[in-house]
Amino acid sequence: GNAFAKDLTITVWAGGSNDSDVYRLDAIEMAADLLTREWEIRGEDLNITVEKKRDFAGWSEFKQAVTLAAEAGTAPNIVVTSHLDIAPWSQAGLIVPVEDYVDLDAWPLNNIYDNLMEITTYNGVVYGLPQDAESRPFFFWKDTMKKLGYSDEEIAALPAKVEAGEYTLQNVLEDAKKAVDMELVEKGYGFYPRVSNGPDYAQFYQSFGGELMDKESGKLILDKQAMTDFYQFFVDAVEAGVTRKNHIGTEWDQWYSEVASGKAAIWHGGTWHYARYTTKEGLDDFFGNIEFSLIPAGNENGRANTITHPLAYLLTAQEDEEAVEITAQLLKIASEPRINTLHAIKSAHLGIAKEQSNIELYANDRWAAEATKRLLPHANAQPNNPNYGQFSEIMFKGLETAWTGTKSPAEAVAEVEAEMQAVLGDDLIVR
Amino acid sequence: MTSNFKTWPVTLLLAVLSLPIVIMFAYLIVDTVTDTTAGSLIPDRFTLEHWRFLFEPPQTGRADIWAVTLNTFLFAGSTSLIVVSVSVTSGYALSRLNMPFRKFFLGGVLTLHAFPTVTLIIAIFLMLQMTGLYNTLIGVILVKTALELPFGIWIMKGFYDTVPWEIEMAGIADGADRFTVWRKLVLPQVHPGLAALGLFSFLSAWSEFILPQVLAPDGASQVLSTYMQNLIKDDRAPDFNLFKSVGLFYALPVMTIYLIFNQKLMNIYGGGTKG
Amino acid sequence: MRIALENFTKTFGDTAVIENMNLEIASGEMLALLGPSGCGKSTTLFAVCGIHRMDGGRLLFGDKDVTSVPSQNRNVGVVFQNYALYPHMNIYENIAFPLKIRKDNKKTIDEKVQEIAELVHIPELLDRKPIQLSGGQQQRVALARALVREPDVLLLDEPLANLDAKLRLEMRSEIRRIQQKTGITAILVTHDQVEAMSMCDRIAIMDKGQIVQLSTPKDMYENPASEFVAGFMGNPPISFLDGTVDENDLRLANSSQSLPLSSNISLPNDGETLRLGIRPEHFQPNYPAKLSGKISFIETQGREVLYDVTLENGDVLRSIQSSGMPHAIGELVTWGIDPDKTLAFAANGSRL
Amino acid sequence: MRIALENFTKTFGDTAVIENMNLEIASGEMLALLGPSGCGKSTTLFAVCGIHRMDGGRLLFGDKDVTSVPSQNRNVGVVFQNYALYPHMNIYENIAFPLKIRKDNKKTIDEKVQEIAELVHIPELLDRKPIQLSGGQQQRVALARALVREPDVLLLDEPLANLDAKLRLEMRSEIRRIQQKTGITAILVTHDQVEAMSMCDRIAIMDKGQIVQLSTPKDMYENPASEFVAGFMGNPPISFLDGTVDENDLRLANSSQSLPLSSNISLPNDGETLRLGIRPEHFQPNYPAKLSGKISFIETQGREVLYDVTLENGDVLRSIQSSGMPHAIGELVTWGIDPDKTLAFAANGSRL
Amino acid sequence: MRRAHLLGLGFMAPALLIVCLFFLAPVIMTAVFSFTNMSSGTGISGGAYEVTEKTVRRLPEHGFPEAKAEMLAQDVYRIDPAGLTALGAGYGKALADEVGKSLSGKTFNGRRDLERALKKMKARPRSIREIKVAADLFKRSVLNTRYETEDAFVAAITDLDLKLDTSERALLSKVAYTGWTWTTENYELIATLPSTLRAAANTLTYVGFTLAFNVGFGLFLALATFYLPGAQAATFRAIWILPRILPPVIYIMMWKWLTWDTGFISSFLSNFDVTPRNWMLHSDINAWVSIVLINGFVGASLGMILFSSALRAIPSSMLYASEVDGASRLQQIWYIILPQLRWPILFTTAYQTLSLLTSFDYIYLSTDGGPGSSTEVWALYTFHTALNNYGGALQYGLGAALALVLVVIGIAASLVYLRLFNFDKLVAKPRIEQ
Ligand SMILES: Nc1ncnc2c1ncn2[C@@H]1O[C@H](COP(=O)(O)OP(=O)(O)OP(=O)(O)O)[C@@H](O)[C@H]1O
Ligand SMILES: Nc1ncnc2c1ncn2[C@@H]1O[C@H](COP(=O)(O)OP(=O)(O)OP(=O)(O)O)[C@@H](O)[C@H]1O
Ligand SMILES: [Mg+2]
Ligand SMILES: [Mg+2]
Repeated sequence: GNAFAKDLTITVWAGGSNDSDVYRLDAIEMAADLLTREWEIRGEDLNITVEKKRDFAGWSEFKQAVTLAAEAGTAPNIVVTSHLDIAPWSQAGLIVPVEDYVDLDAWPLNNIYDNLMEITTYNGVVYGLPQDAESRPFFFWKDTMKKLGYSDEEIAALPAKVEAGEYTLQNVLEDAKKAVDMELVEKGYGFYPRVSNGPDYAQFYQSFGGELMDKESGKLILDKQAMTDFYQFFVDAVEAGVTRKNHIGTEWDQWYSEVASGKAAIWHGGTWHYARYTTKEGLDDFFGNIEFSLIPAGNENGRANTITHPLAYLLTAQEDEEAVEITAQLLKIASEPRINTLHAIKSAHLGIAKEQSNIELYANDRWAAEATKRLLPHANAQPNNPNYGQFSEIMFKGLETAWTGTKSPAEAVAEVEAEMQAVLGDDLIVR
Repeated sequence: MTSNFKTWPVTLLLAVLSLPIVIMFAYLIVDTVTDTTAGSLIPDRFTLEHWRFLFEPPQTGRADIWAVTLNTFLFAGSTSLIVVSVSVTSGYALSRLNMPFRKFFLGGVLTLHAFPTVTLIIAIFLMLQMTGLYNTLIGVILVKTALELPFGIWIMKGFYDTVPWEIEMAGIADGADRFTVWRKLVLPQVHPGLAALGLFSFLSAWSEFILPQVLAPDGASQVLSTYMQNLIKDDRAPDFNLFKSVGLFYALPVMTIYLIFNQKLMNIYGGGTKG
Repeated sequence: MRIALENFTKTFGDTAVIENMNLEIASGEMLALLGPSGCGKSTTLFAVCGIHRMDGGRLLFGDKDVTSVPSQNRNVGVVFQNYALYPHMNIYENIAFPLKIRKDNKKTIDEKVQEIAELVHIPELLDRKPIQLSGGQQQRVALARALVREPDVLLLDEPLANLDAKLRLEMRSEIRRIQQKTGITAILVTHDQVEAMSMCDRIAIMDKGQIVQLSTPKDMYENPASEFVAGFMGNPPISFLDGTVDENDLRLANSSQSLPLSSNISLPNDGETLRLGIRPEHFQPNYPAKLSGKISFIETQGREVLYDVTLENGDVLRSIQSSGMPHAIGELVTWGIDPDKTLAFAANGSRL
Repeated sequence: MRIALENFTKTFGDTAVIENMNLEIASGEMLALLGPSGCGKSTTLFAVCGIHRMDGGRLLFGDKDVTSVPSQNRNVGVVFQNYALYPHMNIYENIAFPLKIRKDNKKTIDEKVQEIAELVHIPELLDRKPIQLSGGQQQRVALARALVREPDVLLLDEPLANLDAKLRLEMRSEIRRIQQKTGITAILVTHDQVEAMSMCDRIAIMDKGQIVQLSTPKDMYENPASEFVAGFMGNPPISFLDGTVDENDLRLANSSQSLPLSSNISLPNDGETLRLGIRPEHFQPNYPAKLSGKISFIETQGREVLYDVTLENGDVLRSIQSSGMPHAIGELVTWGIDPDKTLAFAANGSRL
Repeated sequence: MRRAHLLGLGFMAPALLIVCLFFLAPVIMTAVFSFTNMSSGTGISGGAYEVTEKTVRRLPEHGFPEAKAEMLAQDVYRIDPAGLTALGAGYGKALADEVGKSLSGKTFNGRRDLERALKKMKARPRSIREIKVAADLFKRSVLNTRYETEDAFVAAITDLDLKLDTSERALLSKVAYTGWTWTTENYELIATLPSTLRAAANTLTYVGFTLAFNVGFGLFLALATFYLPGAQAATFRAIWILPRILPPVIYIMMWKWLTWDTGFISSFLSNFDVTPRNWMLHSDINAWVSIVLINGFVGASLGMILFSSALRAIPSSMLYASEVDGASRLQQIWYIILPQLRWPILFTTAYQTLSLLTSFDYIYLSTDGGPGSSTEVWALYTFHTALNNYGGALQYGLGAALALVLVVIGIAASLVYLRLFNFDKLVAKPRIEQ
């Protein structure tokens, strides 16, 4: 018998999510609960059913599903996805700016890190709310490093040396080769990179001085020199026997268990891998066994860096304006530090808001604290550009052709240039 | 066969060549009820825990296997039903009836038969969207039906071709019209074709993967193929024993159907048609 | 019911299979359409029952023009070469089908089926499926089905071709018996002359879409209109001798022998070629006009023996005689011919 | 080459199709295996050529035991019912195939193929494909292929079954001619008694996997060992009369008529049942032992007419007479039988 | 039209309907799409008009006066009388008065400043959303506003008083349009991209090798089982039918289990001191062998069935004949059986060529085109381009063009095979002429 009653079904789709990522979805449910109570107090009856879906085969399938569903007018209300999707999806009118519905100046949104907010901004408009943060560091197996002759102190100082550009990828190669030669690790396990395409590889491009986007014009940049050097590094690694030629396509499952058991000397991965190492792979003493740092600089042109690739809550365009508005409220509530911390800690991601460090759960988590401190300040993100997906795809394919020896790095870059020119057209600057 | 040739060399050669499949298949079954330590091939423990998915979703956020199975049955069953019922009339028309454009239709069926189907999927998606069938099981059923139809019509035509004309002539001389002749006299002759085609389309739809994945990604219309692929692709919790159990669960109907109906299935090419 | 085909023409695509054929069959008559394979027998039959459209001419049943009446309404019964029984129905249902189609009531159907089953001697088979029947039984069922609705016309397309020798013999009399009993007008298509002769009132011999002779079996055998017909009728077949006319004699080709010619044929001029047809039963030891030759082949056929006698010019004459006479291969014999029983043909094959 | 089957046994699964059969064929002889469908004729043939293994017994070619020699090495030529020509090879290649397989050189092959093609009268067809040939021509090719490598034994499995009446007649003499010319030992499988009688030196009649009589055609016709054989041989078939022995007469069942019995059979006791077989040619108007009946069916067969005469007890006797005699259906006739030519059988079917 | 015609067409109708909906229409649409630059960025259903920072940056490159572009880039909110009237109408006079009093004539750059100002008003709307909507009433720029139609957009920029001439206005509309446009670029891309070339080459490799395996091995299976006694033959047929009838997802999973580093082969070979490796993805050779075997087994299943039924159609007497003629088994196969299987072999070859050309399920599930793009065949490339890639950059237009190439090849090939299979014989005239 209320004057105002509303029944809403809010669907949330999250891509690339695992069991540990359930709070991406559950946060919305919790927010719905809160919001319902708020309305109740106001004397209004709001009934929200949250439909959660995360069983997509992979990112490709997830994005395909979202895109097609949006075209069909059945898009979910909320998608949790890479910030990179903001550019194409906003252009296509698939998502609406979150800033049109929430007060960015108010709690809790005003507490979110500015650089993260920037990442979810495109064309000067805030399209989404950061859902989590992460970065993709380098890992060193301490035991192996010690056997290579590093003392505990030297190992502890390594992150700083990396940051200062004193320990470069060339050193990585040398150490990895030594580890292989000394049979501390098997051939091919000196340097053990990510097994599939991902933002990680853009880091190496940056390590060799590559820039992804021209700030001025917003165009993507193909720095041929940096790209060649970047490819060359992996080719060298293969030739030195520290990385396997057929490394790409290795099963993730196998990869995790290998790196978590010290089979590899040096590798790189995501901050969230921490969760997997310490739970499923049973690596109890993470800090005792592993050191982590930024991605070292490749040469004097580049810098040590890391890329953060936050997921964002995006609001899709819907017929029902009011539903969008309520959905936006849910996003806002879900971004509260306490709720977000649940996700951050459970999935070993980094927090999005400053206040999270004041939350016990977060503050007591050594990984979250240290990683946030050591990595986030240096993290940049990939550019929000509608064509970045293609750029990244072509870049990785080029890497694969060079890596697997199908082509030389120079030839691979030539092919990359041709493809990028053709596909990106005047959205590309070649250097 | 005649007594003039020895058969054991053939048996031996075939046995060796069949080894990979037999091994894969044997382990598919064994691994669902045992644990095997990594690197070893000998199962060391009998357990039913890999079948837990029957009672609880293996991970949160995953659909209930029974709902998915029901979907799959609906999908395969309806597809098979529609394919058969549409093919059964079209095949007859193409095989037996005088009508305008007959040659053109038949050529069309053959051409479609050889068509790059899934590559049209974007456009198919749009068709579904226009008809409001995107993300519904019905939509996928219709599309799958369309893709199976050329094959179905072609097969049915083959079966009709083998029915003696004299039966139809006799029916006509006995005073029946063409429709009655078809329904009362010809249709009963092509039962083997119907059964084979029905089973084949059922199996084909049961296995279909790309269409449901692209055209009905929503959980509500998930089928076993996408369910299973999602499970496998979930790269951070791989569990081969679980995959195999789900896989076996998924494959059981197929194998049952084969075991029961293999004679009927073999009929599919018995229609006197080259394909 | 009288059947008449007037100027019947049938073409398939560009090729005219039958052109301007005329044929009339009296009511109650059984006519054989006899001819070599591909001559158009089935085509004619299909036109009569309406499965093929006629491209020209008219078809009359009685006095009614049925040219454009659909099969369903022509009331013809057809028996096909392979019986065309409906394999999924039992025999009862097979026979009842035409009645069921025209919606007779169950009781009538039942009575009629029983009646016809008795007529064709299969009342005990009604529950079986066609596949459980022997060829001869299937044949009877097909006949029963064709007859059950009392058709005006019965058409039989090589109904005996698939039966074995013994059964064929039996069914011949059976079909004839039933046709005579029901008094139905029937057309029997066959390429077996014995069948045609033994079963039918008249025979129409067809060749290349034309009827070349239409006559009673006896007349056809004794008075073939052409060499084609003479060669077609008779078992063992007739033998031919070529030669030239020399007054009233025939001087055999490449031979010194000659034969007297019958007086009742209009002889062509002297020196013209002529072909003489001699049936095996008319070449016998005790016939007058003698010819000598060597026995080149002997075939024992039970009660009779067939001899091939090769004349000096290489021509072969056949003789059939009751068994018991002792002759051996290679024996030289001088047997005779009755000139009045020979058939003479002109070079173009027509009877003289 | 002599062929001998000793205690030949063949089983398929559990069912013994042939048990302990013995058969000897003299060198150069042509033997017919005659019998109803399914009696085991083909099975015997397949055992002789080695396609089926024998489950018991021995097979001798000459004096050599070939029981376990594979087909390929037995040197037999086989002509199959449907010819089994290789459709993708032309006639030349078909005939040359056995030679090519044994790697004869091209010139020899060429000569032999030409020679055999002439023997079977098909030298002009060598370039064609089997499908372009008529049935009779295909038949000849099959024969040529079987003969080309000069086999020790020629086996023919119903070689004429698929031909039409006229062609069958022709091919009969053709095959016999070639067999006689080459002097090869041959077995002909058939279920057509005319074929068996007209082509072979001796006939073996089989029934249910057993040879029931082995004899010359003439003897087989005149002296059948059993009712089965008598009924099997003869066209039109023999008719039977049942009755009981009454001194030297046969009292017909359900009838007042009786017939004198031949003096040269060993009569059973009075009152025992007996079956008399009377061939149509032995029931003639002028024969002594008269029987009356009504003509129930007439079949004109060209030079002869076949009458069915129904006696008062319902039994039917067949009579075949030269055509020309005027009888009509329904006519009451009293025709006669020659008691010495009748065949008497005991109740169990064996000849008395 | 005769009755049988109606019956025939009636019988065909359901099939025609489905075929038109899901074959014909999609083909036509694909053809149309292939001439557009449709992508996930442009959307399929059509675009809007929106001036964004990016548009503004682009404009000068197209020859748009820089100064005017600059003006477009201003996100101006001006408290003017028009805005106040609208505010009054929407949110009550009180608020309008209050805003008019304190902010009249003021200009804000960006909405957020204005929002902050509005939030200070006593009569402000309760919800933040309404404040934003209210603020938008004062928006005096087109930046970041989507206009669904060109007319609305033109009206809006006309209101801005930028003094654009017609060509500038047209240019602005063109650059601001977010939807897809017509282009033939896709075909140029196909002709020039190295990756399409590689996809084409991969397709050739794939079809060639798999086909050879399918037909050869299928033939072998059919022949081998043909010569075996019934029970054995049935067993082997049952085994070899598995690849065909098992759902691809399971079938591929079994292969992965067999070939992965931790899989059966590696585990088995480790007993012989062979280092474990991923036998499916170790090198492109490995990948190709896997792909050919995976697809080959499936194809061989089909081949086995087809050839087996064709073998059964060879009269056994012909085989007997060849045996008594002296042929050994190989001779029998070579001289008698194979020649008679010519049509089935030709058919299977033709049919499977087309299927292989257009199928990618098994590759997608197993190597997904890797390692590198070494096993990425045309169909998979199409799928990846149009629907399935990590970055979510779905290029419908290019994908459609790629698909159309396959469609054309498919139609051409099937026309060839209609000829090969003596199409006219297949359409023998109905023998009942009613
Ligand atoms: N549907 C058809 N299309 C084209 N030609 C046909 C058709 N049906 C029959 N013919 C041709 O017409 C001719 C006569 O055929 P028909 O079937 O009447 O012969 P038939 O005398 O019955 O021969 P058979 O004794 O072999 O049955 C043949 O040359 C045949 O090839
Ligand atoms: N492969 C087989 N398996 C089982 N039974 C068989 C097989 N071949 C033949 N038979 C049976 O053996 C018996 C004899 O068969 P066979 O083929 O020798 O007969 P036939 O005298 O040649 O008959 P027809 O005249 O019909 O050719 C038949 O009852 C048949 O059913
Ligand atoms: Mg015919
Ligand atoms: Mg046989």
